[in-house]
Amino acid sequence: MKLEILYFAWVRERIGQPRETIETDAPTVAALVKELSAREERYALAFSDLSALRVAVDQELTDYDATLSDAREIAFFPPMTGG
Amino acid sequence: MKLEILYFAWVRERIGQPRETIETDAPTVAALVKELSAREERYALAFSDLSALRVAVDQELTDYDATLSDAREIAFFPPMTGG
Amino acid sequence: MQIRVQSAPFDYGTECAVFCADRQDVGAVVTFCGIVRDDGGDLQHMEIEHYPGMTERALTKIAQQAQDRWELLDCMIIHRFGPLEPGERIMMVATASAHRADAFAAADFLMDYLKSRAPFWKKENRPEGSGWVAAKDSDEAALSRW
Amino acid sequence: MQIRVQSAPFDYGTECAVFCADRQDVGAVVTFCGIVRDDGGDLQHMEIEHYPGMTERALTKIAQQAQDRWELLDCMIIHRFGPLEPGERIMMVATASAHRADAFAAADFLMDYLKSRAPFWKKENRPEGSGWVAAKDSDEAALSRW
Repeated sequence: MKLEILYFAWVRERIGQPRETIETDAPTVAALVKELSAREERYALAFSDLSALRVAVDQELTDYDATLSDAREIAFFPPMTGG
Repeated sequence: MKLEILYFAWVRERIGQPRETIETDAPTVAALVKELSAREERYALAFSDLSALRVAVDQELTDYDATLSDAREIAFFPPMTGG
Repeated sequence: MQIRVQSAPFDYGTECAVFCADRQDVGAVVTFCGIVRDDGGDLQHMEIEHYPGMTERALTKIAQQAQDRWELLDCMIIHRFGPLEPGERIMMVATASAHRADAFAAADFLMDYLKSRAPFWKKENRPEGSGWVAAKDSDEAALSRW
Repeated sequence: MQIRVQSAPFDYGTECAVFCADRQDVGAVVTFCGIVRDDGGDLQHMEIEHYPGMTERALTKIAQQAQDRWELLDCMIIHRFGPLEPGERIMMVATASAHRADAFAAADFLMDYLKSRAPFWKKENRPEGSGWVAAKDSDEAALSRW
């Protein structure tokens, strides 16, 4: 399936781009992270400490166990600092 | 001693005046209340339920046991409703 | 610290703007505005009586307690007395701090204390007559939070 | 209910004034304003990044939760993104209720949730370099109050 992947804040800076479209069969967020990390060093570095990251699937906060069936947009970012 | 007595809100309305100067030897607020209540029906009525009243001596909230030595201004009023 | 007790109206928006103007040490401002609410739909006007002299002392003391207790960079209380129409602003408080928790707690504290410890009394005038607003047990109980 | 996510400045005083204008059912208005604070005295500017689309969804959800939980007559959130100078207003929330306890609790709740659950990230630029502001454990912990 085709997924839109978005990166924000220092995750975006480490990955080196704000978004990309990928083709994947990863069933969960965790599987997607593993797949991306295996690709290139910059991904492995960005995803090296998952506890320091947050993930949203289709603009809703979720966790690494979340399934990707029907997902269109996955975003990775650090803990939020609004307000 | 000479004391300035002030009344506010419905206490003022029941007593029928906002303030008066009296000559008294009452040692405490409680004794002053007793002295005033013995004077006239309107005082007795205003002071009939002391739990519904608050008292300030020289502009500081206090209670009926408070001593009146050195006091200049005593005020009686209902519980406050600021804000 | 600013304490104002006045019969004249005040402009809530302008006071909010001025309160947090030109400061780079303030991270958080909280304001509260109390408005004459027309519960029953038949409130003609409200009359606020106060105890001149004691009012200013009581408000100053409450504001000082807030400043002793939380890290405030500034705080303000404005309270009106005299006749007020429904919808008019009765009073406001504002607190400024580096951090939001202090600004919120201090504003909440100021409101709880000035509700029950500042010498103001409200009288409501309605077509069927006028009456003094009774103090609520819940307002007195709120003080035990602090 | 009003949610605004914008790069343009907003006028805190004007927003406060407009928020509580012409209402006779509101007794209590609470506002919070977050300001770019210059801790070290050397902050050049702050840059706020956000997640367009998700930001509006998250803020709307948070405001709806506040409205479900407290008796609010109105609530508003304005949050800026992009570059901001020290002293500039970052964001504000406002709540209106018949009673002060609801207005205070809802504003405090909105702030706690949008601190940690709305997709904004702050980067500070100083002479020695720039860095992302780290989320505080205390902000995450604050959510357990609700």
